[in-house]
Amino acid sequence: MSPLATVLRRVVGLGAAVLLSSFAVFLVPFVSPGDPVRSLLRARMDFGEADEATVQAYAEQFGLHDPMLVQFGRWLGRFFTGDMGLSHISGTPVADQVLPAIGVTLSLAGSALLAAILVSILLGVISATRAGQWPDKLITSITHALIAIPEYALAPLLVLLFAVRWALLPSAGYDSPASLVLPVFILALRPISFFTVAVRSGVRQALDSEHVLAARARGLSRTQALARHVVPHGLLPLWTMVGVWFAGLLGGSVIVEVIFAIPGMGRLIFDAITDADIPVAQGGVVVVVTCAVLVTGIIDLIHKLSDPNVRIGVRHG
Amino acid sequence: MYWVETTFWIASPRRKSMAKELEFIDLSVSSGQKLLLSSARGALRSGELVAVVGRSGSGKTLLTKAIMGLLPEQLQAEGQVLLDGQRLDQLGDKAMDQVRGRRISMLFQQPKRVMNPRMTIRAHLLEAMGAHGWGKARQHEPRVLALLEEVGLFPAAQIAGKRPDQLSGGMAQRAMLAIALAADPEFILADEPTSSLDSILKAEVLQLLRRKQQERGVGVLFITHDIASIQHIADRVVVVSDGQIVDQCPTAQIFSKDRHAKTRELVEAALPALREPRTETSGCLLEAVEASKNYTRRAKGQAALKPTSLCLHGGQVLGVVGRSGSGKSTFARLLAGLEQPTTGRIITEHNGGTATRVQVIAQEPYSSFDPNLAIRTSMSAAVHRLPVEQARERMAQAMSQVGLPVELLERRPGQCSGGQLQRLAIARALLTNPQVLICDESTSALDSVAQRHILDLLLELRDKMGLSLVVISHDMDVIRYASDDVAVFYEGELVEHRPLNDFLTSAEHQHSKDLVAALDITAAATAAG
Amino acid sequence: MAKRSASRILLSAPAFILLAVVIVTIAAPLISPYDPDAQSLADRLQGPNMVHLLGTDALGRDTLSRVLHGGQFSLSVALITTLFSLLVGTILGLLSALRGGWLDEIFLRVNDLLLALPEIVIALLIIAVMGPGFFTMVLSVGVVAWTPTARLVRSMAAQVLSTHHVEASKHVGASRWFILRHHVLPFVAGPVLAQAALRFGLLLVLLGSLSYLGIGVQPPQSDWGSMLAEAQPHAIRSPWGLIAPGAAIFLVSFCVTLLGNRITHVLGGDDVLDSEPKAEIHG
Amino acid sequence: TPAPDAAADSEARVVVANFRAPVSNWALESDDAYVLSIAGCLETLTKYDQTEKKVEPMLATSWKQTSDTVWDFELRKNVKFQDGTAFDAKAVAASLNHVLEATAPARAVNPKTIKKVEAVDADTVRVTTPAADPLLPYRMASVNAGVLSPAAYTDQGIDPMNHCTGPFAPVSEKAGQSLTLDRNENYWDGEVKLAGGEIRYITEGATRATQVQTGEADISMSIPATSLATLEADNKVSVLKADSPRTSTLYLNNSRAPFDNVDLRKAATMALDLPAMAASIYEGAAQPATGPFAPSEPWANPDLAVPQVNIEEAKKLVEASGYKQDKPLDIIAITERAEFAGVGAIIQEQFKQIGLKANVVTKSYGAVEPDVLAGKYDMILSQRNRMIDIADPIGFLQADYTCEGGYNLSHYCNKDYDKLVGQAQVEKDQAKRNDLYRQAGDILAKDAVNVWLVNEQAIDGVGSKVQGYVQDPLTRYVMTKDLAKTK
Ligand SMILES: Nc1ncnc2c1ncn2[C@@H]1O[C@H](COP(=O)(O)OP(=O)(O)OP(=O)(O)O)[C@@H](O)[C@H]1O
Ligand SMILES: Nc1ncnc2c1ncn2[C@@H]1O[C@H](COP(=O)(O)OP(=O)(O)OP(=O)(O)O)[C@@H](O)[C@H]1O
Ligand SMILES: [Mg+2]
Ligand SMILES: [Mg+2]
Repeated sequence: MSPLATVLRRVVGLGAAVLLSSFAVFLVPFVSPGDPVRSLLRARMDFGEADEATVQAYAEQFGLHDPMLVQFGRWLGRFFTGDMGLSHISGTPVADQVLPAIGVTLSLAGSALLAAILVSILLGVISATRAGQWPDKLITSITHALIAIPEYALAPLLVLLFAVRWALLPSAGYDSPASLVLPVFILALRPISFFTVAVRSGVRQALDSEHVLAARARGLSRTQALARHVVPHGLLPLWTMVGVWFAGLLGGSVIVEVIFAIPGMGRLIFDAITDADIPVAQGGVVVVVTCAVLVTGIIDLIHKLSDPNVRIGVRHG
Repeated sequence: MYWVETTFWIASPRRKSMAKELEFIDLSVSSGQKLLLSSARGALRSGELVAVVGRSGSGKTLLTKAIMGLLPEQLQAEGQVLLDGQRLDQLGDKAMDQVRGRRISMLFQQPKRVMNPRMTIRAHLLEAMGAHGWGKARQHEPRVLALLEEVGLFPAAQIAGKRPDQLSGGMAQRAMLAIALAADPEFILADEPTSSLDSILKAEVLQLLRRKQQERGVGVLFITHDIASIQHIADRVVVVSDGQIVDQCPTAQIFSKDRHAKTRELVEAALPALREPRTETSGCLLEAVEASKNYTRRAKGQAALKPTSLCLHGGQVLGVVGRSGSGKSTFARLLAGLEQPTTGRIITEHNGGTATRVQVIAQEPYSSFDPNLAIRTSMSAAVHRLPVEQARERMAQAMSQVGLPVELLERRPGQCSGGQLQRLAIARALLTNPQVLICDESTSALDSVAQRHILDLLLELRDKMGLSLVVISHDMDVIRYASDDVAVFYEGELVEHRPLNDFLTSAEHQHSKDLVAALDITAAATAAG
Repeated sequence: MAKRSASRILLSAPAFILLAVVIVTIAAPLISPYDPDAQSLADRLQGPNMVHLLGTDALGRDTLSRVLHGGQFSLSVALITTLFSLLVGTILGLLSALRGGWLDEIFLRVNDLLLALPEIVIALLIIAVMGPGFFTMVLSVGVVAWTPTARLVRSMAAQVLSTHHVEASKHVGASRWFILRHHVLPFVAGPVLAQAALRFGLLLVLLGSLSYLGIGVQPPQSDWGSMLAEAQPHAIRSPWGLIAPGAAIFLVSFCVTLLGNRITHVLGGDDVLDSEPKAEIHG
Repeated sequence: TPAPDAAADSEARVVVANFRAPVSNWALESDDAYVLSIAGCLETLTKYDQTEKKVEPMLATSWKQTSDTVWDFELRKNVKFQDGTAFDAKAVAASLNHVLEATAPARAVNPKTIKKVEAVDADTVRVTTPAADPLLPYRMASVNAGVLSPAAYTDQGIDPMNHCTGPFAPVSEKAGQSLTLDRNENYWDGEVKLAGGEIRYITEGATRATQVQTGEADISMSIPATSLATLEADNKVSVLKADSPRTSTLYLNNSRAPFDNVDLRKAATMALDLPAMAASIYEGAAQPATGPFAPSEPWANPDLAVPQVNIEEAKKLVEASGYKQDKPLDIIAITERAEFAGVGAIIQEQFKQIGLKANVVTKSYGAVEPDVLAGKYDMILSQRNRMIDIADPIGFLQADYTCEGGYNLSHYCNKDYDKLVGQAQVEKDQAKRNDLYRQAGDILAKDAVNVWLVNEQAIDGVGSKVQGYVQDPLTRYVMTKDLAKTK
């Protein structure tokens, strides 16, 4: 399939994804128990025993009592003119909430993945080149242990040690680079283990491949062959994973955002759904889905353009 | 016992300054307890081309890897490797790096697989010259171009910028040679560098290799399983069998009758026994009428097969040749009904309205059976609709038809040899009572001995059961050996279709002429035998 | 052969630990020292001691007993979710690979979408609609959890289906069922089983996170995740409340991952983690 | 306050970890007004003094009731908005009218309590109420009645930056994270000790507690009970507690069986060990409740005591009620308050002893609200603020317990009670009003309408460098001109 067709297919897929997911979010207040308008009012005013008139007036203001499809149509209409609507709680443009949040999450997920990539390249290469020896066994055990760690148990313990006991790092917040250390560490754990395994097996495969043997036969030393031929090849599976993980982390860091009081995307969507602030939830989900599809799409495309085997469409069978 | 006569070149006095010598003494390679190569000894001097022949799995590749010190970690080597008297096997990794590529370099079987798909030919060459790093490229550009031109790649500048997958097989093999020559080595170990090429390319590359070897005076160790291809270029021949060097002699002597049995076997397999092609006149069993195939979307691009008409008679052996990508397989798949023609049609119904049963035997014996299943299970695919007892009988029958014991059915593919698997594949095809067998490169993955056996089996089946065969091969020897009629494909087009003898003597199309000419390079063998 | 492989998998430390955990959890009502709900406000937030081996929680309930009982919930939800996603994933993956065409295309798009939508957000949507509880938890996680299995099954099935040997089988007249039964399923089963083990471990942690966020299991029921949430505020005074259920999740998840890895090894694979989805390269 | 001796640092800035994040684009009718008030930005005409328990002048120097429904407020003269514009009656009227016109008006300041606001002259604002309302000065102390410069009201909503009158001017905001403030050099009430500060929005209680412990925050508001013991053990942090006007309550559905029976309700009260509950779940950071009011409130009946556990008596009452249980009762514990799960567990255990079977079901408040308001439930654990925005319980007594009350979760109806509340509503004399409140409370207690479990406490954690912090249980005033910090 040509790159152009790939792009087109992605775009269509993206459109469908955005429509479907935003509609799914949109349905929530219509099918869940409780009055969404009261829920909105409660978010504005704690213990607001809003009377019926207020509920009516508020619903009126945002057209919340219109038929479901009318409401969705209205949202769609606005959406296609680039307007994600107004938050039902603050009355301000959704973009004003979503864009800073996605910025935060992008930087958080980005740093976590960057850290994970660096660490896992190191670990993966070590363990692939020492396959079967103790460094490999140790690293393999670590990678299997890392994915089993419940981050919601580890994070409080780390805060306890690093922030409370030793006062080395901030306990929460999102302002200084130091405040990123713990969240990034926690977020990076699981990717590290998956990436390390990917790098390890990629490098092992590359080590066994004939062109590396040929490179050695050409007179390249072990290290040269490793640096020039093995590692670049061994990292191929890693890049495809990074896309998926990036997509997953975009909205998937709710736990970390809650524990470290980080105003990111996961948290925003979580709160918006809880408070029935559907435009914000929709906007958030749409942005997350778009970013995720874009990231995986771009990686897919880069992969296609850069890997000759994929590009020329090696026939299998 | 054969060592006695071979000592003459091992023990030859060393010419210290001039003649370089690469020597291996009692070289053994083992995997755990298992000896894969035992006490091999031999030598190679510069300016000499020594062929190493032997059947598949006999240990030829291990020999080269052991010399280079590049055995996989799980294998252990013992013995001495001497380069001008220097023990290579005792050199450290660092010192060995100075030897590899610079003093001894290698050629491989599949050039595209052994080149880094992301690197240009230029980068490969620079790397081989030991010139990595920024800015070196420009400085070494003249040498890069000179090397490429030396191996006949024009225009060199353009080719240097290409990546392996942008080259044809022959070009890639030449590029590989350029890379091997880049650091001006004294010895080249060539591990079946031509086996993936069609006959024309093969002849070209062989001649090129021989020329370079003589011009530059390097020593070449040329590994192959095909004796015919080396008889004009090799100075000496070493025969390997089951991990042992069983015979070696000057090339001319290899054809004498009193050589080692293994040598005889190889020689015989290579000898194209000329048989009388049959001319069949029975009606068409399978017919292609203006059949064409285009794989591109909505048939916009180039057709893989242009409209082709051809008729296959009962009991006929049709040889199909053509270079890679010329549409041979496409044609076979159309005939077998595995693919629908884009235009035209394939007529399978002749005499009496019953459809002709067509079966295909694939190229790769190892991939035509599920590696996880016992052969019996895989085979039963053809008869699983029958009652168990009957199916069992049919399988036993088929096995005897291909000359294999039934016990083989209980094995897994990994436990069988390539030749056996190819027979099993034929047996499986026979279960469906085919009238036509299409063999798409069915023998090219096999060594020459196994290849010969399979071809004989096929011809025997033709005689006994009246099967029609379509033998597809890029190897003219195979075509000549087996076929009654020859069809030549060139760039998706059937350019020539005539009886074998006509074809050999009076081919019309230029490509056909090239094919016949390439055949001549090995033709003298007949006389020698 | 098969017997030896099975024993190589089952006669291993992780398998024994898991077996022990399962037995202990099932037998929790018999062996746990106390009623997990019995409160003793006077004995709250104790550290480990002879009376309460793992100490007590904020209501003076015995942590050990609660960990044992909590395991019933945690493990059964994770197990059901895993089985659910295994079943759904295998069927959909096979369908997609066998049928191909538009079905496959839809399959890929849905997968992309589910991959892009964070698991917790999807869980949240479902929970917002259905309210928290056992069934909701299984459903909300199950909705996404089948995708890795399905992708694996699809890609492996597609891989087998495109091999020469399947083409050969087809060519000599094998039925669809023959191919599915002899070529596809045996090829797919092992890796899928190994992946299921890995998924179980991951799901255990994920389900725990729902409970931790308060949208999973609801009191008076409790699982390891909700125990963690309850214990966290008291972490400084009584870290054992945090450590015990955290360690339980970790132990089970770790062992089951190792088990999956062992299966992968026996099958000749490299690492079970390799089976997690990578960005699909649509060729 | 902790460090009385050391000299205050005039360049110091404080960090306040607040439990609330603004969500309504600073709309003054919403709870966002609290954030602005805490920040020392937003000020009101009057101010409620917690220690004196009375309303005092703030932006208004005096006020008088010219008729039953008309009040005139005399504005302070030397006040300027932080942006330099004049503080006058027009700006005040505009601010108040803005809140009154809101679609979802504030609880204390809305068209039902205030008819109109107008500027009489430059320094006089006239407020008209629909009916006689002695509590108007209290309402004017509510944060929702805050005054901002006219420039704050923009098309895009409210922009508080530099538009207040208070000691601190907001200068920048990090969305969802914090609001930064600088000292108002021209504050009308004299010198401001701090150079500025930051309000951090940290909605997780445990995190707030940790932050004051690590010194990342100087003041952490609303410390959860679970973190109390830890903070108290830390000598770098002082913990301030005050009775909050919140009582955790087990609401009983008075409108349907079985709790339409007063005997059963009384039995429920007797079965529960409130002190144990306060000591365990609430970590001692709450007092067992004696009735609907906290004992420290002026209208509480000092004679009421914490109900004694009396299982025998309770069993008898259950018997007397004739209640035969065929299926367990449901106790709804709302998920918004984490401790209710534990409270529910305790109640479940203790009800068992008097033969009442109950199940705890946890649900989000939003999901159960319709059912609860419709009277379709048995028991719900919830918690109510008696003095919503104004330091007087009238709104609460009326909404929660009168027959027509808009938030009568218990579905309680008693004509005598309604009459008392009606009288209190128009009573101008505060002492008499308090007396009426007390009598009303007594009726509720006698009828055992609900089980009032514990009176919660407002707990603030304060770092050792902070000076001049006065805790406000209604969480309105934190950054004042007198707040200071040592080096
Ligand atoms: N890494 C290895 N581990 C174990 N056995 C090996 C390994 N590599 C090769 N062998 C075995 O060693 C024997 C010789 O192999 P080798 O590759 O040298 O054969 P060959 O003569 O080059 O055959 P071909 O013509 O097919 O290339 C074979 O039986 C092969 O199975
Ligand atoms: N399934 C397919 N899809 C797209 N293109 C194809 C397909 N099969 C073959 N082609 C193209 O059709 C042309 C003819 O291919 P074919 O396999 O028939 O060649 P061949 O003569 O068998 O070559 P070889 O000797 O390498 O086997 C080639 O250019 C090939 O790339
Ligand atoms: Mg070989
Ligand atoms: Mg072909």
